[in-house]
Amino acid sequence: MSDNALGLVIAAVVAWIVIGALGLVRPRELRFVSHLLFPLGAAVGLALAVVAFFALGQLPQSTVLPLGLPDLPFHLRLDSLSAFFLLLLGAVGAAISVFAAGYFRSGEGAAPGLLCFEYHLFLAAMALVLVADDAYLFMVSWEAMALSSFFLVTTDHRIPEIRQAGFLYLLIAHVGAIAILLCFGVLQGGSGDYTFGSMRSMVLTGAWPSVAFFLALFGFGAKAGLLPMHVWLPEAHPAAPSPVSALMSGVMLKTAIYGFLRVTFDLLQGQLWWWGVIALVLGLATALFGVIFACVQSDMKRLLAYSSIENIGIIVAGIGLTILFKSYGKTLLAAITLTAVLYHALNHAFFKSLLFLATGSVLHATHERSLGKLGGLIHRMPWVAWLALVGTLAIAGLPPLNGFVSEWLLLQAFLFTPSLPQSFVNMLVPLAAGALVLAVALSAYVMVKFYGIIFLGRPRESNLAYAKDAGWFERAALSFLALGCVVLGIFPVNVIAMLDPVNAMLIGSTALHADSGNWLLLTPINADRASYSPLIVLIGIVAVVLLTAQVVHRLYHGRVRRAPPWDCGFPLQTPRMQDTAEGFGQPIREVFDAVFRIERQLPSPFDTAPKYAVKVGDHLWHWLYLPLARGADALGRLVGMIQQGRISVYLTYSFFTLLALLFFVR
Amino acid sequence: MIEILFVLGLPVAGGLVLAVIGHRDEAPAVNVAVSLLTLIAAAALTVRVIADGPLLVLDKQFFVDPFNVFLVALTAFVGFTTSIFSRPYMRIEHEHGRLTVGRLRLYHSMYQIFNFTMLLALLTNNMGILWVAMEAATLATVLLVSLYRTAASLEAAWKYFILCGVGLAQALFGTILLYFAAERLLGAEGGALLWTELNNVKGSLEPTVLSLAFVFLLVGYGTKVGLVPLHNWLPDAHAEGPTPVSAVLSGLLLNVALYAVVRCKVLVEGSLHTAFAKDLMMGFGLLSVVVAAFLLSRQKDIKRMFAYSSIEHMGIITFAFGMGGPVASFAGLLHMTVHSLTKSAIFFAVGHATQKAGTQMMDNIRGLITLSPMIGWGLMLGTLAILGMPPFGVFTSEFLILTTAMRDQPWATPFLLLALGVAFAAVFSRVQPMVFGETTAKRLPLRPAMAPVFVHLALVLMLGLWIPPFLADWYRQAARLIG
Amino acid sequence: MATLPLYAQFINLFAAFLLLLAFAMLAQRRVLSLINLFAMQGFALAVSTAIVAYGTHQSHLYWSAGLTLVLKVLLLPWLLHRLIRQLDVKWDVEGLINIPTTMLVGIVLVVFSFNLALPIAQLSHTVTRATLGIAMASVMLSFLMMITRRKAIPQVVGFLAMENGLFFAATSATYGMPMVVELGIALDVLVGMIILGVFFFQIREQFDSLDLKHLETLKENE
Amino acid sequence: MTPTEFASQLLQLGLALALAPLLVGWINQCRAWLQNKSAPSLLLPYRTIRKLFMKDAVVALQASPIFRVAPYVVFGAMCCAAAIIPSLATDLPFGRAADTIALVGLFALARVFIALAAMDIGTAFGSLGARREMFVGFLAEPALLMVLFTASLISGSTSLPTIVDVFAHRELAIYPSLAFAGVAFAMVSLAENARIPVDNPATHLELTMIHEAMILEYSARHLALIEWASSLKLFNYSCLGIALFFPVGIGVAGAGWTALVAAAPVLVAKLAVGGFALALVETLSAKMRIFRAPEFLGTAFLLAVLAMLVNLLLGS
Repeated sequence: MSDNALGLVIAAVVAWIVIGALGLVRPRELRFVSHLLFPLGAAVGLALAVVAFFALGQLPQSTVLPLGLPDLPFHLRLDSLSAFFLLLLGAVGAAISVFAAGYFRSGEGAAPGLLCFEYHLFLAAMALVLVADDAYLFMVSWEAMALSSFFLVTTDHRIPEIRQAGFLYLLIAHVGAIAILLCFGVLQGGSGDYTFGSMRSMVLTGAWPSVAFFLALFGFGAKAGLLPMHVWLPEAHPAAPSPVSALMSGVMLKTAIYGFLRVTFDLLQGQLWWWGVIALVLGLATALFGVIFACVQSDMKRLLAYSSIENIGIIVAGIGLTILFKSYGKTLLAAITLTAVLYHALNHAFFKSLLFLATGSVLHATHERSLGKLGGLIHRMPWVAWLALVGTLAIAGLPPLNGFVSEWLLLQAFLFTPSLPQSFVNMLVPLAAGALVLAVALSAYVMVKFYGIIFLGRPRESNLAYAKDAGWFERAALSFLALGCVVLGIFPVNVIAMLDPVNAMLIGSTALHADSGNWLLLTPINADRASYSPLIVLIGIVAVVLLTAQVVHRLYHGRVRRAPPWDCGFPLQTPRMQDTAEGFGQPIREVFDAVFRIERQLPSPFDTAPKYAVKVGDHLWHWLYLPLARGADALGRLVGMIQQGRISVYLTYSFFTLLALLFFVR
Repeated sequence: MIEILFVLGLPVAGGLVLAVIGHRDEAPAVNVAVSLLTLIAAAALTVRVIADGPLLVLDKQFFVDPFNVFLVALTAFVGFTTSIFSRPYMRIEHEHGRLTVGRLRLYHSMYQIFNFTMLLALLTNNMGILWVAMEAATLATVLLVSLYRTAASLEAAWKYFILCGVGLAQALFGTILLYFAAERLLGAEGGALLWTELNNVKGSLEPTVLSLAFVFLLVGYGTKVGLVPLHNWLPDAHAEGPTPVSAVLSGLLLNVALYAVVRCKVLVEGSLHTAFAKDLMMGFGLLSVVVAAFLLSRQKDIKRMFAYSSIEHMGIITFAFGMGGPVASFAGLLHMTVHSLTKSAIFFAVGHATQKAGTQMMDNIRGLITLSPMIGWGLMLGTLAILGMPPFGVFTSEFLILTTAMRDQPWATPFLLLALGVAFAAVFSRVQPMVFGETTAKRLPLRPAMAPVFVHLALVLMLGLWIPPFLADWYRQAARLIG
Repeated sequence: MATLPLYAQFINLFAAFLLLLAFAMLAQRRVLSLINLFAMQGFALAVSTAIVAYGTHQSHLYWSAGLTLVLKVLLLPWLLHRLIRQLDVKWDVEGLINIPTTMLVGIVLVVFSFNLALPIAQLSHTVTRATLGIAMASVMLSFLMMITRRKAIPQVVGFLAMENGLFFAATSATYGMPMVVELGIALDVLVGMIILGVFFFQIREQFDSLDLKHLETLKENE
Repeated sequence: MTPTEFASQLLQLGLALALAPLLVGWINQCRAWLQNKSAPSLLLPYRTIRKLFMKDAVVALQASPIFRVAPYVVFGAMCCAAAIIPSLATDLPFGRAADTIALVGLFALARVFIALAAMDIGTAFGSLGARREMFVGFLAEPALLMVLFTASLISGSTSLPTIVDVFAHRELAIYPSLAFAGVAFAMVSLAENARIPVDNPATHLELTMIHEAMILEYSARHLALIEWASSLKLFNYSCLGIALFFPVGIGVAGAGWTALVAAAPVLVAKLAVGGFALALVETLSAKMRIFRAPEFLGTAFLLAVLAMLVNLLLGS
């Protein structure tokens, strides 16, 4: 099987495209599309994951397809890095497809068959991005990915905001893609050979490597939602149907990480330490920015979108640290950091997809995205609520789930930094560690808000009483992802062993200490330095919980009386007295007041129907994007002056052009 | 040889016949038939060239090499598809009362004449005839642009006529200078205007004269290409004429003009051995790209917007040819092909869209996809293709151009990045609400001909994923020729 | 220079005429006189072409001269006169820039053109090479004239005058282009003129005037 | 894992469970003394817990299982934390399974669960308390971690037993970085254990509550477990502080039974002093407004970061 893994990957891509095309055959036939095609797509995804799993650590395989440019047919290559991300894509994609099978309904925006086409094209494009081995195929699949996801985002195109979001998304994606393209232009080194193989052997001189790196940082950063190119993300994710949000957040953002890793560690020959510093600072700024904004959101999908920004920031910070270590030749540390990065990417794929899908179920059950109108759904939708709880705890970085493991590894890496020769960097890194921890702690805040307001408490609206739990397809998908969160959290040693081929390939070292054969205990350097065993922690907690419960019930009793809540004896209690989303975020808004652009609408004493509203905006939008747009507009107006309608003036242009050129040529 | 005669003779004959019967009901069908026959002849010519290699016939007056053969085929093809499109389109215009039968006759006749002039310009080996054909093409299209006889169309036609006339006058001066330089080597009778002859002796042509000639030729034919700051006629002419005319103007005529520029560039390069011509073309190209991008952001009229987009793309191609080298020239040729296919497809879709909405103002065109998914998707996909989204072929050439520029002319890339970004924002933000959203369109009296749109887009898609070997071969040979 | 054959001296004389007429057209305010001047310029062109033909024994240049005579001296001025009569537009031609300034710019252009043409003219083996500068200068002056006129007809006259300059360049520098090209050019000019004639009527019908200020609505700078 | 280690582990866990309420009792007594009040019994916390266990649990109608599970999870997390903090000796097999970072994670787990439980009933005070608790936590947690990082940097390990081993073994020297870290730790401890000046454990005014507001709806055994867990948390923090800053007397790895036995009275003495100090602080300071808390904790966080920087600057 592993002999022809690449062939199987290609087969999976083709299968996805075919499944998508089948959707176009009978676009309005909902049952055919959702109960046959989407599960089929899920099966393909699962198969892809299995293939990728076995391809990890195998020798790279490559092949050439008779498509593409005449001198540049499509080159494909499957190495450990690709395999890892394919595994991520396949596994998470399969779950999302299963969810989608139960999710899409007719009458909501585009025809189901069309959606199915776009969806599977999106999957296929992502898979192709991961196995592309030349710049052309990479770019083609990269943009096909952007395009298909754009159409998915604008499924409900009748709403102007959604169109706006889609536009912003595609625009930033496109500008980023041009930057990536230019990056490849640098990497080919004037050889005219756009295969990655040639780029690998190309030694760039002077400032070219840095130019390539920053183009890549910009281009892939735009896709990943790195500051300051993040603005599309909180718009596009909420606009899209939930499975699409899940796929975008969980998987597509990771392809950007993949691309960045590919360029930085594979195609570029060496790394400079200050690249790492910049990536680190940028990543942490993004992480803090994302999580602080997530705190004050009142739309559940926007909240998750900002949380994605945060996680991407953490990942990029990790990559920065990896670059730093690698440039100083600390390969072991670099390997640990890279492991943390990859691990976090995998974790994020699982828990973020899980949560986005959960919001999808909530959305379908309640038709409500605003946190202020939800509440108490754990009683109506126990499946979704309990599975979402797993994701919530995981994303909050709590042991023994998966989010904690990667953050643990990353923090370990930060702690080992003082061995670097550059004292400036040594000073920087503790600050960076502080910022990282702050981001992680804030994410717990965010997730308590998210979960508490949606699922706990009392329903804030009366129609929530009619909410129904998700269907079986959706439950299966959510369970799978939740299980993934748990497994990834509990068996880190095995996961890291799986990641090691990637480390070996990109860094030249493995993260696991050679003689730590203990599957139970995660020991990156040696046992004296640090160790962690989530399974034991889990067993410990569970044992204490069970034991306590047993003891308490045996020694005393287990009697329970149900009564109305006490609430300090307040006689009248309504669900509206609970904290709203805005209220829950208010302390953070106060503390980080300077970060937000807050517009308050205060009631006046004479209002008959007093209203209070607060809008939290993004300074960057006002300081960067609006001026950019205004600048472009002003330039457009300026340039428009030349087209001013009078024929004499036009003749004058022509005349002076001629004269100037004649003068020049003389 | 016989193929060439057919390629040129059929449109002339068609033009004459249609001048007589062009107002009748069967005229559109005749128009299509003549275009089809032309296409068949062009295909035969193409096959001949594939089989036998370059042709030089009729006393060396006609010359077919890899550089122009694909343009001939392309011109005949787009001419044919446009005639298909114009059948329902012009009928609807007639029924909407915008055109009288007499104008229809003029339209059909001039359409064929216009095709003839373009094919002549492409096929002739004589730089003088090339000029004559270009001028004739201008005259034919002036009539087509002013077909509606509205104030705006008259203004556009007038500007078109004067500006291009003056421009072409400069080109004639350049041609005279070229002749002046060549006559000393080749003699007055020795075909001193024949491109093949000139090409043979280009190394010994006098550089001073040639650089002067190139300035005139570039300004002259560059006006026709729509290079900034000589472009001012272009948006007016494209926007105010009937849509089939806009399609062929954008899709074909610009190509032909650019073809003339490149032919001249080859000679000048060979004589000068400096980067003069390259620098000039790169400068004009870049200026066109940037200026057009910003002008795009100020558009309200849909056809005008796509006219500016044509300027932008011509700028890109000019820049590519200016950069030179096998990759960039290859990309330039490919871009010519895909641009004309895509842009004409867009104009087809736009034509029906404007008929549906009853206006060319973009603010009033909404939700095409709801009422007629074909037009909506055609416009959407065409726009995405023209904006350089893979897997369409426009991306392929932009990919090659940008990556080459990054290494060879890095100074230019920020401008290109800026321009492409601005252009994307400008065009897409306008097209998206036209295609999506709630609709304002109404039904049309006739079924629109959408097949050409999708055939074109399919071809563009194919070129993005797979270029037929013979075509790639031509491009390569032509690129070698262009340098 | 003194050894120039007589016919060459005549050519130079007519070349000077041509330039003088170009200046005169630049300065002319009245449209009818403008057309007359144009006809005179055509005549000068035809005569000088004939002289070149005579001097160099290039028989096809006779044809060219004849063509010029018919087209530029007889047909086009007649057409223009007819148009003016029919359109009833005998107004003064008002320039965008006042005449002295225009003349000054024109002189600068002439100097520039001479400068430009000088090194090239040295290369030529024709006896009439010095006239290349004049031809270029008259092209430039016509260009200037087109820029400065705000009515349609004078602009077209400028356009035609430019063609004159080009023809003169072809004749003087190279003893004329190949016949087929010349014929083609002549045809284009004729057809163009006819189309323009039609246009004048349409424009007047549409705007009640041939003033170009009506043709300034398509623009981007509102 | 040798039997000795296992026994040591169990002993320390048992000690923590047993002594934790006593520590609370001691602090309350000290505070009463300091404030010239008549002191409650030292054993009152034990009696309270026992009394609560006896009662019938009253659970709100709309409570979900999360509400009922949370006390157990919190209690479990605190027990696990207690199992990895060396109080008597560093022979802690469980310490290998969770290091300092995991310790902070365990505290966070407890915090999140109690906050979720508080939101579960859907009362105004519950969600208010949850919000405030998370608010305090988001700054306290990083500050604590930074303190621990300083110790880790000095000792080159994040494993608590190793850190304490290193600290206990080294020469007596002045570590400026630890001074910063110590102050930061003290501040964090006050905040984390719902003490004045951040919170008032004895308050009856709901609007000023943080921790108490979250557990208003709890009764009987659930409340008992939460109270016990809180006292365990206090005990854990105290032991952590002792282990990091006053490790003298803790039995190092492999020291055997005698060291373990010898360490017990030392620990009790240190806890007594610590408890008294805490009571003193609480007596001397006034409770802050809730929005002053970020400043307080921010200061702690910055001090902790400063400690790391000082450590790097001056070397360890």
